[in-house]
This record gives sequence, C-alpha cells and structure tokens, in this order.
Amino acid sequence: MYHDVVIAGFGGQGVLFIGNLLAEAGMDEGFHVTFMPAYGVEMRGGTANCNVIVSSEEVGSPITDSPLTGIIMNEASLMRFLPSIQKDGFLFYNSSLIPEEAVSRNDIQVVPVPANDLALKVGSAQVASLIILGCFIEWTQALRKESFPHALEEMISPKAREKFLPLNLAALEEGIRYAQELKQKGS
Amino acid sequence: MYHDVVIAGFGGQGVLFIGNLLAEAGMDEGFHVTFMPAYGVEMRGGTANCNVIVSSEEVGSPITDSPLTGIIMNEASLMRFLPSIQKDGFLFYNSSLIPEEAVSRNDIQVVPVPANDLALKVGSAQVASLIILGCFIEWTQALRKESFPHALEEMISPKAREKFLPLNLAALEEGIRYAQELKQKGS
Amino acid sequence: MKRKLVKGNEAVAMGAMDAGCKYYFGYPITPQNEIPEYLSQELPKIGGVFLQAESEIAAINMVLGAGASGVRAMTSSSSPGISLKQEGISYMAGSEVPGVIVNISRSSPGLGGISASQGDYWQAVKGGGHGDYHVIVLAPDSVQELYALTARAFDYADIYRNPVMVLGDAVLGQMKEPLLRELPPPMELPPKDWALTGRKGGRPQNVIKSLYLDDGELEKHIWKLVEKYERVKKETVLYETKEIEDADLILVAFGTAARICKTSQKMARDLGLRVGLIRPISLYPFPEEVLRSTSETTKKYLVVELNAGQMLEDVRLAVGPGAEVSFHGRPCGAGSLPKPNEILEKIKSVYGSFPKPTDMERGNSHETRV
Amino acid sequence: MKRKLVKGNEAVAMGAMDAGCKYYFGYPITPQNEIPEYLSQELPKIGGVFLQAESEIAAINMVLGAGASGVRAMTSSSSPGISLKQEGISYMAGSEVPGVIVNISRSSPGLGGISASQGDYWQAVKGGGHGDYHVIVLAPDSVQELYALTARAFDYADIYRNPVMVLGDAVLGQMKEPLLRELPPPMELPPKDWALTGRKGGRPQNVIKSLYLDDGELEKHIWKLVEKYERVKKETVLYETKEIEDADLILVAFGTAARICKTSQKMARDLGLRVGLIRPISLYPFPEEVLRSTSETTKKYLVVELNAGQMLEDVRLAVGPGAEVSFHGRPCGAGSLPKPNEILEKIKSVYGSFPKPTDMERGNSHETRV
Amino acid sequence: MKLVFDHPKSLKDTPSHFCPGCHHGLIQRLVAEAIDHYELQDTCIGVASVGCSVFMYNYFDVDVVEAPHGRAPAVATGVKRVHPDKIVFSIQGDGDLAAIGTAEIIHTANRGENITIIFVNNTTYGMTGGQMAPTTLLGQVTTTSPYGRDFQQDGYPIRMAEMLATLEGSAYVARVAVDKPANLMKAKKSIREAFRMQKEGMGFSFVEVLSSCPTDWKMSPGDACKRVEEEMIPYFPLGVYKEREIADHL
Amino acid sequence: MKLVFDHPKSLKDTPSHFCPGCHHGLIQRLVAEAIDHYELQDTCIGVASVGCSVFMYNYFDVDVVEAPHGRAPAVATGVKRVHPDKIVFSIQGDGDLAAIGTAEIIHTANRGENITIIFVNNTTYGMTGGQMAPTTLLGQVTTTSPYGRDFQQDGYPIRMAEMLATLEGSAYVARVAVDKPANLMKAKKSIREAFRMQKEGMGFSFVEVLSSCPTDWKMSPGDACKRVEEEMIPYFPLGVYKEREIADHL
Amino acid sequence: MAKVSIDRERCKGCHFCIEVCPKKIMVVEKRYNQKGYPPVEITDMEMCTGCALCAEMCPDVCIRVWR
Amino acid sequence: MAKVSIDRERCKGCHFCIEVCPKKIMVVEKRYNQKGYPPVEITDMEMCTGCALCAEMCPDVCIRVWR
Ligand SMILES: Cc1ncc(C[n+]2csc(CCOP(=O)(O)OP(=O)(O)O)c2C)c(N)n1
Ligand SMILES: Cc1ncc(C[n+]2csc(CCOP(=O)(O)OP(=O)(O)O)c2C)c(N)n1
Ligand code: SF4
Ligand code: SF4
Ligand code: SF4
Ligand code: SF4
Ligand code: SF4
Ligand code: SF4
Ligand SMILES: [Mg+2]
Ligand SMILES: [Mg+2]
Repeated sequence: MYHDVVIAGFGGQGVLFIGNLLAEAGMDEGFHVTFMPAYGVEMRGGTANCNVIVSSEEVGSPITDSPLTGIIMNEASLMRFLPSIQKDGFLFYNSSLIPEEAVSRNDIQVVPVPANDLALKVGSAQVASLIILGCFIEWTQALRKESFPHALEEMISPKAREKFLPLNLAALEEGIRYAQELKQKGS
Repeated sequence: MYHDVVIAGFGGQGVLFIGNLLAEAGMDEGFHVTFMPAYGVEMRGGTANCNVIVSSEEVGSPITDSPLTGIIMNEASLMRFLPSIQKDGFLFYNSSLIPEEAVSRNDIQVVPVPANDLALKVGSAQVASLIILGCFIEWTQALRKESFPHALEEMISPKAREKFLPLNLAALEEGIRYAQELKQKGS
Repeated sequence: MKRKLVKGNEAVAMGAMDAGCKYYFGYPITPQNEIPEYLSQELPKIGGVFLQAESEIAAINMVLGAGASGVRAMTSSSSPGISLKQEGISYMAGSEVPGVIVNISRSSPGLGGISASQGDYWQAVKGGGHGDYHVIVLAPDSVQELYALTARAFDYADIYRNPVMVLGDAVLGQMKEPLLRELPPPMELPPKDWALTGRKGGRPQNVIKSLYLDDGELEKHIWKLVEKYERVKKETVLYETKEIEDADLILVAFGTAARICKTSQKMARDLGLRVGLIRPISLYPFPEEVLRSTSETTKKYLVVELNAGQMLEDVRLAVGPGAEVSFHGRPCGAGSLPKPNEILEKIKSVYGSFPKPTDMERGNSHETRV
Repeated sequence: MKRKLVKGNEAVAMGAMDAGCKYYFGYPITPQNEIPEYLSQELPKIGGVFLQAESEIAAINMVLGAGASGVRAMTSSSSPGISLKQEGISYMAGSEVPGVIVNISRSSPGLGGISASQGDYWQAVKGGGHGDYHVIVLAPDSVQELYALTARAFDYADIYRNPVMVLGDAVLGQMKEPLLRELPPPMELPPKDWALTGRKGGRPQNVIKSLYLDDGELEKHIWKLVEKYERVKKETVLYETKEIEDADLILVAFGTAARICKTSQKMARDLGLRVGLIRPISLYPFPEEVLRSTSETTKKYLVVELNAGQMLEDVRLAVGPGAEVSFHGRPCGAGSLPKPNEILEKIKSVYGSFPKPTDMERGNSHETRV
Repeated sequence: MKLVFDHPKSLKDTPSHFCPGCHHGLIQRLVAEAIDHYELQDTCIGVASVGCSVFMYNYFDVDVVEAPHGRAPAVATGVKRVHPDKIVFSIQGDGDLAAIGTAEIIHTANRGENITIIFVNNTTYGMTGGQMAPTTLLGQVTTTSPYGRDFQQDGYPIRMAEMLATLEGSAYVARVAVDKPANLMKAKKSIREAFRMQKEGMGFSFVEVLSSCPTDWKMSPGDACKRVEEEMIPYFPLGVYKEREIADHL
Repeated sequence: MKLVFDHPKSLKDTPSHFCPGCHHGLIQRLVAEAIDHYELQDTCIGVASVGCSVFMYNYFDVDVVEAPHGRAPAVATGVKRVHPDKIVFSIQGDGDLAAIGTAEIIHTANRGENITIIFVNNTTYGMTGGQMAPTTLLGQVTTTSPYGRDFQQDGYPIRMAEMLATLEGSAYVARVAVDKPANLMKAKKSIREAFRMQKEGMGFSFVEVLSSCPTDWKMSPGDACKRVEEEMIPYFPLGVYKEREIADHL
Repeated sequence: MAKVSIDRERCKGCHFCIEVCPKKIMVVEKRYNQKGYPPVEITDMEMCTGCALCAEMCPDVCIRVWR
Repeated sequence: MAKVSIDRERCKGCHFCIEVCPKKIMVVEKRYNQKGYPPVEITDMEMCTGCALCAEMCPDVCIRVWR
C-alpha cells in the first residue's frame, strides 16, 4: 500500500488539521506515515497545504510531486495542484467554492464535494474539511473508517474534546455518507 | 652566501632597528633578505627580538631556529638564544651589560662588545646597537661596510636625518674599528 | 510505549530533554522554530532554562558558558545562523567544552530560501570555523532518528568533550512521523571534574581556555585534539546499508536525500538491477571503512546530494582507486527536491555505461545537475 | 622602480591601493594590524575611506554595501575574525558582490595563539559559510606576492562578481622582504552596470540579493553560480613548480610551508634525490590538473602543511590512483615552524620506502606529526 | 476633479505580501511618500533588512541591496560611504534592529552615519512566526514566551528611540504610530523629516514606528490597532526625542 | 606590628604580564580584594575576556572560562544560569565591551543578568597595539586614527555607563578611576558594591574604570595618570549612575 | 463632489477604511475576492467628502481619491 | 613604627609609589632588576607612617606594609 495525498486550501479551512488526522489514523493502523506541511513564508498570502503519505513500507521523500490524491478546498489551490495529480489518481474538491468548469482533467477520478454546504448542514462551516476527508476515506478505502474516531480524539486537546469531538465526528460521518451516496449513483 | 642572524635585547635597545638596517643593506647589495620581528603579546614584558636572513638564493623560512649569528644586547636574551646558535657560528654580545661568565659555549666564536661604553664614547647610549652591528659587519664580512651609510639614510626619516645620521654612522664606524682592533689582537 | 505523530523539530527537542539537557539557548530562525517553541514550553516545567538570546552568537557563547559549567546544553539554528556560530564552535572545540548544536539547514548561500538543502555539508564536516578541529556530525534521516541522534549527541559531547552537531534539513525538521520516545542504550560517561563550579572547598582552580602561547604548547594541544579525533573515528562511525553485498552500484546519500534514495534503490532492485545503498549517519567521522571495503567488489557508486557536490569528495577519498564515482545533485531551493524516479533514471544511466577510469572529476558527463 | 624593504601586511595594503581599492573596513586583530594602520594613514590622502568598524561582522557587511555600490572594497582580519565574517561572505557570494577578504591567519582553534598556521585551509577552500558557494582563495608565499596577489584579487572579484580571499599567515604578514611595487598585467574587466548608484535618470532598478523563494528559482541561481565556478576553475588556476619533470617525489605545500619546502627541495637535490615541488597559489581553484598530470610519471607526493592535514585531501583527490601521498604536518603555535632539515629527513624516509598501494589513509605510519 | 490621493510613484504597483491589516504596508507607503516628496526616487538606495520588510525591492522602485539579518546599518554605511551624495535608507524590524543588530545600530548612530532608519517595532518576530522580541511587552505571550514575558527571565522591553537619542551622533530620533489617522499624519511628518535631515547632511536619522502584527498577535487588524494604542503607546511614548537644529556635525 | 597591606588571597603570586604602570594591575587587585572581602574565592567563577585582561586565570585563583572577544557577558550568562548561586564576573576592555561586544553587554544588562562586569576603559585597544576604540577621545591619535579621532569619520567616544544605566535591568552602574589614591579608594568601594549587589541578587552590576595604557598611549606611567585626570574624567564623569535599593527585581 | 476608487482584488479586508470613514459609507462586500478576502465597497458615493482618510489608512494602497 | 617591604624583582618601575608617598621617602634604585626595570627603595624607613598609600597604588602588588 502506498498512498500519497496533497491537501490544500485557504488558511483556516482546516487543511493542516485533516492532513494530520489522516497521518494519525494511518499510524494507528500500523502504516508508515509522513505528514509534511508547507511552512514559513510560504504561508503568507493565506494559503495552506500539506502532503500526507501512508505506506506499508518505509517512506522515502515526504514531499510528493505527483500525488495519487488531491484534496482541494479552494480554487487558487486547484490551479496550483491539479496538474500534479497522478494519472488515474483522485481529486476531491470543494464544490461549494470551486466551479465545476475549473476542473480540467479527465484522466483522474474527480469527486466534487459540496463541503461547505454539507458542513453547514452538520452544524458549522468550520468542519468542511472533515466532510471532504470523510468522503476521501469512503471513496478510496485507503484507511479504515474505524481508525478515525480515535485519531480525532488524540488530536483534539482534552479541554476542547467535549465541545468539538461530536461535531467533527458528525462531519466525518456525513462525508462518508455522501461518498456512499455518490458511489451508489455512480454504480 | 647564506647568513641568518638573531638579534635580541630589551625593548628600546634598538634591536629591531639594526635588524632592519641589516636587511636593508643586504637588499641594497642585491641579496635575498628577510626580516622577521617578534610581535604581538611576545613584545610584552619588554623584550624584543628579530631574525634577519641574507642569502644569495631565495630564502625559505624567515624564522631561523639555529642562526649562524647571535647579536645579543642583554642577559635575559642571552639565556634564551645562546643555545640556538649554530656550532661554529658567531655570538656578538653586549659586554657592557652581560657578564662574561654568562656565555657558556666554546663551540662558537664569541665576540664581547662593550657596546654601551663605546656608544657613550661616540655620544649616546642610544646607539649601542649600532656599535655591535658595526662589529658584526667587520668581523663576519657578511656584507660590505659601504652598503650601510646608504641603508641608514633610507631608514631614518628625512626630518630626523640631519640630527641622527652622523651619530649613527659614527657608532657604526666605532663598532667596525673595535672589531678591527679585536681581530688584530687575535691574529 | 506508544508511537506518537511528532514533528521532526519537536523530536529534536524531546530527544534533548530525554537526554537530560535542561539548558537551551537560541535565536529564532525558520525552519527550526518548533525546537525553541517546544522547549520554551517544557523546560520551565522541569526547572530548566530556556533563554532566547539576542543573537546566534550570544546563544552559542551561552552554550559555551553552560557547557563549561558541567551541564548538558544546546543551541539550534539554521544555515545563516550556524555560520554566525562558527567562531564560538571553534572556541568550544579548542577549549574542549561539550555542547550540542542542531542545524536544521535551509537553502543557501546568503539568505537563500527556507526549503531543504544539504549545502552545509562542508561547513559542518570540514571547516566552518578557524583552525584544526572537528565537530562530530550526525545526520538523521527520520523523525525517530532526529530524536535518538540528538540524545546520542549529548553522550558524544560529554565523552569527547567536543561540540557535536545534528545536521538535519527543512524537510526533516518540518515533517511529522511516528515517534517512539525511547532512548538509545546509555553510554558510560566520564566524570566532569574539569567543570566550573567555583573552587568548592579549595580544590585547585579549573580553567577552560584555548589560548596557548608558550613555545610548543599549542601544537601539543592540537595533537592531543587530533588524537581524540582518531578515537572518535574509531568509536563513533555510524551508517546504514541496504543490500550492498552483491551490489554492482551503490547509492551514497545522507539525510533527506537518503530517504529518497531508499525508494529509488528499491525500485532499481525491482527492475533487477543489483543496487545497494550506504547512508552515512555520522558525517564526521565519515564511514570510510565500509565504503572502502565495498569497493573491493563494487565498482560503481552514485552519490546523491541536495547540493552541488560536497560529500562526493569524501566518497571519492574513501573508495578504492578502481571505483567509479558518479554524482547526482539538486542543490536546494523551493521545488527542487528530487523524485525517486529521477534518481532511478540516473541509476539506470550509470549502471549501464561507465566513465573511463581516469575520467573521475566533477563536472564530467556523468553528473547531472538538473 | 626601486625595491623597498616592506612588511608583508604593508604589501597587502599597497597592493590594494595600487589596484585602486579606496574603501577599507576592518577591525583590529593581530597579526594583521599593519594593514589597517597603513591604510588609515594613506587612504584619507587620496580621498578614500578607512573605517574601523565595531566588529568583523559589521566590517564584512560594510564591504558588502560598498562592493554592491560598484567600488573596490576590502576587509582584513585573522582567523577568529574570519570565522565571524562567514555569514557575510556567504551573502556576498550568494548575491554576487565582489570584494576582497584578507586572512593573515594565526594559530587556532579558539583563541589559540598569534603565530603562523595554515589551519584555516578548509574554512577558506571548502565551507566556511553556509551553502553551495566558493570563494576564490589565493595563497602568496612572499611579500612580493602578497602585494601582487592582493591586487590580482580585486580583478578576480570584479570579473567573477565573487568574494576573493588572500590567505596569508602570521609569518608572511609580519616579515619584511624587498618589494618591487609593480602591478601584475592588467586584466579586462566587465562593466559594473549592476551596481547600486540610485536609478540615475530612471533606469530600471538594480537589486542585489540572495533570496530566491519561487519554485526552482534558487536552484537555477545556484547552477548559475556553479557554472561560474567552472569558469573560475578554467581561468584562474595558479601554481608554481620546481623541478617536477624528472621527480620521483614531489613536495606539495603552499604559503609559508612552501617557502620552507623550497629550501628542503634544494637540499634534497643536492643530495642527489630527484625531488620536485608544486606550490598551489590558487587554493580554490585547486591546481588539480598539474598534480594529475605529474602523477603519470611521479609516484610519490609529500604534502607539508602547518596544520594537521587539510590540503592533503585535495592532493589525494587530484593525483591519479597509483600515486602515494604522504603527509608532514606541524599544526601551528609558537615555536612550531618546521625546519628545512626536518622536512629533508621526512623526504628521505618517504623517498626510500613507501606505503603499500592501499595504505593511503591519514594517520598511517608515514605521517609525522611532530 | 483632482486626484488627491494616489499610489506613490516610487512604490511599484505590485500587491504586497503583508498580512491583512499589517502596518508594514502603511509604513512602506509613508516612506515612499517621503521619497516622492523630496523627489529622491532616482537618487536613493534602499537596504532590505531580514524580517517582513525583506521584500522591499519588490515594492520600492529604487536600487536595493539586501543585508543579512541585523546588519542593514552596516551595509547602509558601506553604501553611504561610497555614495555620500545619495540618500540611503533601511526599514528594520525589532528583531533585526534591537536584537541581533544591536551593535550595528548603536555604532551607526554613534558614528552619525548620514542615513535614515525606519524601525518597525511590532513587539515580535513577525516573519518567523511570532517569537519574543527585545521589545515584547511584559506579560506578552509569544511562541517563545508561552507563559508571558517575564522580566526575571527575559529582561525588559527595550526602548530603542530613547537609547539612540542619548548618542551624540544621532540627529533625529522620533517614535510614532500608524494606528489611527492622527498618529499616521504625525508619522508621515516624522518620516519626511528624517529624510530631510539626511538630505541636509545632519547625520543619523531614526524613526521608530509602533506597528501591528495581527497574524502573530493572533488578533483582528482592528484589535491589533487597539493594542498599539492601549498597550504599546503607554510603554513606548510617542514623540520626537531628538532633533538637531543645525548641522553642527558638519 | 600588623600586616596592614598584603597581597589579596584570591590573587596568585604570579607576576603580571601588564606593562609598567598599567592600571589593569590595580583593577585586578581591587577585584581580588572584593572577592576576599566577601570570601567568594571558592564560590566565584571568572570569565576571561579577550584583551589585556585575557590572562585572568594566571592571576585569580578561581575557576575561569575564556570567552571569545566581546562575548564574555554571554558566556557569563551561560555560567550564571547554570550556577545561580555562584558569583560570576568578568573584566572587559573597551574594545571588547563597547565595540564587538555591544549587543552582548546591552542585552545582558537589559535581562538584569545577576552578574558583575568590570569595564576597563583605556580609550584604546591595548593588547593589539593601540588602535582606536569606541571610547577613544576626539582628537586622540591612535594607530588607526593617525590624524586624531574625528567625529565626522569615526563618531563620538561612547559613554557606556550612562547608556547601561538607562536600561531597566541594570542594578548598579558606576564610573570610577584609579589614577590617584582618592579615586582608587572610591573605585575599591564601587567594585565591592558591585559584588555585593550580585550576592544579594539585585541584578546586573557594572563598574567602568577609567584606566591607562601607558604603552599604547606612548606615555610614561605618571603622564598616563595625568591624562586620565585631565582628559578622560572631564569627558567620562565619575560617579554612581544607578544603584538599586531593593531587589525589586526579585 | 468627490470620487473614491477601490481596487477590490488588491484589498485584504482589514477594514481600516471602514473604521475611519467619517461618513460611514464604506461596507464589506458580500463576495470574497480572488484571494479569498472580503473587500470593501462604498454604499453612497454622494456622501463622500473626499477626505481621503480611508486611503491614508489603507495598508495595501487600494484606494484612490478624487476631489 | 611601620615597615614596608618591596619585591624589587616584581617591580616594574612605574614609580606610582614614589609619587604618592606623603613622606617622600621612596626613590629609584640605581641598579636595574633582572627584568631590566628600575625598581624603588626606601631611603628612610624611620619616617614611614605605614599609611600604605604606596602599596595601594602599586599596580604590580609589590609592596607589603606592616604597622
Ligand atoms: C542570521 C539570521 N538569524 C535569523 C534569521 C531568521 N529571521 C528571519 S526574519 C527574522 C526576524 C523577524 O523579526 P523582525 O526583525 O522583528 O521583523 P518583522 O518580521 O517583525 O517585521 C529572523 C529572526 C535569519 N534570516 N538570519
Ligand atoms: C574576534 C576577534 N577579533 C579581534 C581579536 C583581536 N583582539 C584581541 S584583544 C582585542 C581588544 C583589545 O582591546 P580592549 O578590549 O580595549 O582591551 P585592552 O587590551 O585595551 O584592555 C582585540 C581586538 C580577537 N582576538 N578576536
Ligand atoms: S507576520 Fe506580522 S509583521 Fe509580518 S506581514 Fe504578517 S502581520 Fe505583518
Ligand atoms: S598594552 Fe596597555 S592595557 Fe595592555 S598591559 Fe600594556 S599598558 Fe596595559
Ligand atoms: S483599508 Fe484597504 S485593504 Fe483594508 S479593507 Fe479597506 S481597502 Fe481593503
Ligand atoms: S474619502 Fe473620506 S468620506 Fe470618502 S469614503 Fe474615504 S474616508 Fe469616507
Ligand atoms: S608602584 Fe610598584 S611597580 Fe611601581 S615602582 Fe612602586 S613598587 Fe614598583
Ligand atoms: S607606607 Fe606610606 S609613608 Fe610608608 S612608604 Fe608607603 S606611602 Fe610612604
Ligand atoms: Mg518585529
Ligand atoms: Mg582597551
């Protein structure tokens, strides 16, 4: 198993959070994982992105130039990362903010996720990233869904846990549900 | 021709001056010359010394560990440098300040020069070093006496020349004379 | 114990703390800021000292003072800041003060950039500061190693009374990987009876200095240091190898470059190419012996570095006269990390045809500098 | 013109002035103080600027500012002070600002001592500062060369837009020798249209910097620098040879060590030993070619340095695989200058019996470290 | 209708990299306005310091050289000694000027070097992500003073304008803020004055600008302005600390 | 008969390397007397700076570590943070403290680091042969100011005591001289006071001692003393510039 | 009569201009700009006095004023 | 009665002691010491008050005083 993912969006869209979560869950499943955030001056200008790799063998470079999957939260990031996704790879994009026309590739599986809308449904636009992550998990089956609740718990500080854990879990579930729905439509 | 000399004494005894002069004269005669002063913290504590090499071929190390000649102006310097003089080399020492007993080698030519006394005779204790240099020139014939007046002129600033040149020249002459006298006695 | 997902820089800080380092002196610089940030949180809790100095120079000299006082002390910085520490490092080596310096290096020269680079290899391994001395240099290639080697660095520093550098890079410092917070096995440490403590009930004074002015004194001191470095060379060589026994070609790389090469090496084996890998972990002392010994059977080496060719020279010096050494360099900067595939291509090209024995110099046709 | 008896440090100052350098920035340190002292006297007379900076760091950065402004500017110091300049030198190289740095080096590490040493070879030639860059390093061995090479250093700096170092030592700086104040032949210099002058009637801005953050930008910049260094290697190699044609053994030494070796070489010839000498004058670029070419006929090399073995590695890299390289080092400090005789003895011992082909490493029985 | 407020000529059209509401942008514009006011665009040379000010050359359409962190005053000295007739200036942050560059700023001021330094005091290391600076206020939480700056451990916030004003070599020393229009107008005047001083060869001129760093303070731009007013100005009083009347320096 | 004046116990018997009549010797003795007075020989740690003070370990019979040029305050900080219960001191020259070490001394003082610095101001770089220092007086001829220090070129002699006294972290700041018995007695008191301050945890204590360098001034020892009185004291006024009464710092 | 132009793509939504406008005629736009910031617009240009306070306080030099 | 001892080999001949002695009983010795400096001696120990000013001012700590 080797799955490398680029996750990108505005600062504040939870991009680093879900990247971390993905790595955390991968680790819990016993995989080799790396999480590599963009940092420093790269952060100025309000964008954020990171690379996550989950692999059954030791990971080489933690920076992935042609990831298998892109999880993209806004249009600027789509411009930047769409071309790099591997042929036959996956794109999960936030269709609440990104118009369909912007996605110009047909050699990859493209999964539009109205993440902001679904997030609002769950209770807060804040958790859009978890929606899209849930969708990724279900669609690719890269990791087991069961790993995420625990990973989430690890990542949220004990103080905030009570308040945020249920919301985050709900978002993840919603994402998973949405993916299942999509799949069914597709099949 | 290869002649290396160590010159040593108290600060203020003119040690660096005659070292320079020797090198200057050697240069004027077309030899390769080097002049290497002790410097820096080595100077603290009131001693001064330098190495001069005059050679018909390119000079290697300008620091000479076993010089052919030692020109020594005080007892402390004698202690330090006497052992290093080459077998069959020369020692010219200031017998006005250094007792004969202090000179403990008989494998070199030892030339006692009452430099301070002779200098006073010429007019000033200041020029003791030139007395002993004159003696060295005459005794070893390493360089031509004729080279020194001009070299001296080069070294004394035009302003001071009128005042000091005659005195210095007289001291040099007196040293030469004294060496001739010694030689005659010896022969 | 449980593995935790930890940032490389934090692993450095954890390794230091677990090794008993309670004194940190540093100055902000990307991409190593998580080290001071973590320690400024944690050290006060255990009665340690976190002090943000006015500059990198002040920081290394505080380490000198603290190390001379007998405790485990450290500083960390990145390339330009490490340049500023060179005088202090030379003083530490010259006066035999232990201490750990972490360089999470970035792209250079000058202000350069903040992405990963291995352009500081020479500075770390040869001569950053003035004079005949060496810094022991350890080059981790994972978060786990950042932790373990930082801890180990303190042991070496104490055993050899010498500064030890952990040389990471921006990728290693910034990435997260699982960390098992378990120390390497303990080493036996000499007593620090030379340390400053005040004369304590009148013992003779302890003096820590590097100035030697008497005839022959300094030379003697330096030969003593050289002897120590010979000991270091015998006792602290660290490296990792992969499938070198039957290798026709051996990749040589350290740190982040080695991680990438590990993937390429596997890809090559999958293609049936007999390719091995040697990863120097201690850069000084350089694992010459393993390279020399392999060169009895292996004739081809490919050095991969995130610079324009630095460790390359040490590889050339180490391998036997018959061996052919090629180079693949990507000298740093944003967007310049080589891909495993790119290195595989290079492996293929080198594996097949080879330069003639005399055609060994840098800059020949077998060097790609993309 | 007449020869004058001049101190090495003064010759440096004269060489700089005769080369048209009117801007000096420095900080006191033994054994190079006669350079600033001379220039503080002379520069004001010709409308130049002598400025004693608050530190070596300030001084190198003033040189950066002045060099960026299009004039010939310099600084000088000695070992510890040169360490402090490393960040600035890396910036100058990275932003391609010409300038001359003189290191009248002394004994190290740390405070060390003030006598001659060649312990800064690695710092000068490999990696003093951070990153992939090189400083052109010129190593005079006489007062005449201190003068001529300092002057030449300004040409190289301007031609390659790179810092150039003149690496002397305490012996060279302090001794007096006859100097013929005659410049080396002029070189063709490129226009300095990149320099800061204010935009002058609205030309596009000139920017001098080393920060490159866009993807691939910095790497491109570094390859450009590397290309420049390749040019430097072709165009600026300097060395002196003595009787190498028929030599069974070649001495390799630079600076003061070379002067001493010259005497030893002659002594050896007088004894009927076929001994030659190669004196690298440019240390970077290192005269690899001449060493390589001699190693087709000569099989034995003896490297002599006033350190514990630094240039030694470059010699080993340069000579062909068959050659045997021995080492004689006296790593500095008061009273530690080797004597011609001592080197002659070493020559004899090496000349007679020789190490086996594989026994090449440092520290073998053929290395004397008195 | 007349254009009464326009983009300064010496500032390029490039959008800045500064975070939303960062005062760096305001300060940069005021400097450009001063340059335009005295028509210095073609005779002035900027020195880029290392901090959020580093990209100066992307914005100012003048010759620029980049200095290592903290060394801008030394680099500026080198430039000015070569070009005594040019106007040389730098914009330095508080990490740059008051920490690593302490020796350089003090000695440059003390030499009376005829240059202009604009000092952006935002009580933190902005570019590197918000560490404690020498000017960080007591109790202020930063990434390296997680328990708040404590004078026993970290010392006191340093007042650079006051210190530099005591040096004989300084000609003009002022502290200003840009948190609201009234202060901004005074800042504009002071920055202009600093350039005038240099033009007239009066010696070292220095304007400290209390500045915000909403990103690293983790505040909205508006709240950050309030912090300047309520917390910074009381500790760092605004005003002109020194103003040389005649060029006694000459 | 009682021995009323003896060699201080914490000073070894080794003859010094100082030049005849150099005030370094006097200052060193006064420091040793203060150490003896408070019986600190076994609890104090010296930091040797680089200058004519460098051989400290040859004279003081206490633990000593050597710092690079200018960095003694940083090294002392490292020592003190490890040994808060020990007495840490350094003797620094004016090149060391007021030029290359400017940033270190200012920030060490500003942090209120609880150490003692004795500052030997002899208006020149003694050890390196008499170059211009930051404290060199206007008009003073040195080997690097052969035409006399000129404020336009070199700036003004810097007054460190005054500057450090302005910092909140400093507890005790004084300037004294040892050119004649009356001044020497005051110097003795100040140096003792500085150590007392440290003992009591008051924070950074600093005594600037106007000192002579007969060798590099090219003067007789006696004339050098006169120069201290006639030229230095007028520019560098003696006195206690700051004296913390209670350890508000604690 | 006065006129104010705002470069909405350059605006970073700090809203200093809104704060200082004495006429309180500046408001946050509903739509985000390309960079994801909420830019400002003027509700009632008639009321503008052309005082230029908004422009003076804009850190990103987005505003031009005519009077 | 007071006594003063001077370590003549340690003395560097700065003559500060001569300068400050209120009794003016210190003079330069005729002979140089081993290091070549002109040390001091006391002409009339009877007159010494043991004030120790000489010792206080001696940079080379050559003088001991009993009283
Ligand atoms: C020698 C060196 N040390 C550290 C750094 C890292 N660094 C970059 S910017 C900066 C300081 C930023 O703070 P400040 O000067 O206050 O400017 P601001 O960004 O707050 O305006 C630092 C420490 C560096 N580039 N070089
Ligand atoms: C980094 C560095 N720069 C320069 C020197 C040379 N140096 C030795 S002592 C000294 C200064 C001497 O002057 P000062 O500090 O005033 O002490 P003094 O001898 O006058 O008491 C200098 C510059 C050095 N050792 N290290
Ligand atoms: S980090 Fe702070 S100082 Fe830097 S641009 Fe952002 S707000 Fe401004
Ligand atoms: S050089 Fe000056 S300061 Fe140094 S010991 Fe001699 S007189 Fe004293
Ligand atoms: S001040 Fe400028 S950047 Fe801020 S909201 Fe108004 S127009 Fe936009
Ligand atoms: S010019 Fe004045 S009134 Fe008009 S919008 Fe701007 S601030 Fe408001
Ligand atoms: S003061 Fe001391 S050193 Fe000076 S002359 Fe008197 S005894 Fe000698
Ligand atoms: S003790 Fe007083 S009176 Fe006696 S010699 Fe000394 S100074 Fe003179
Ligand atoms: Mg700041
Ligand atoms: Mg001094």
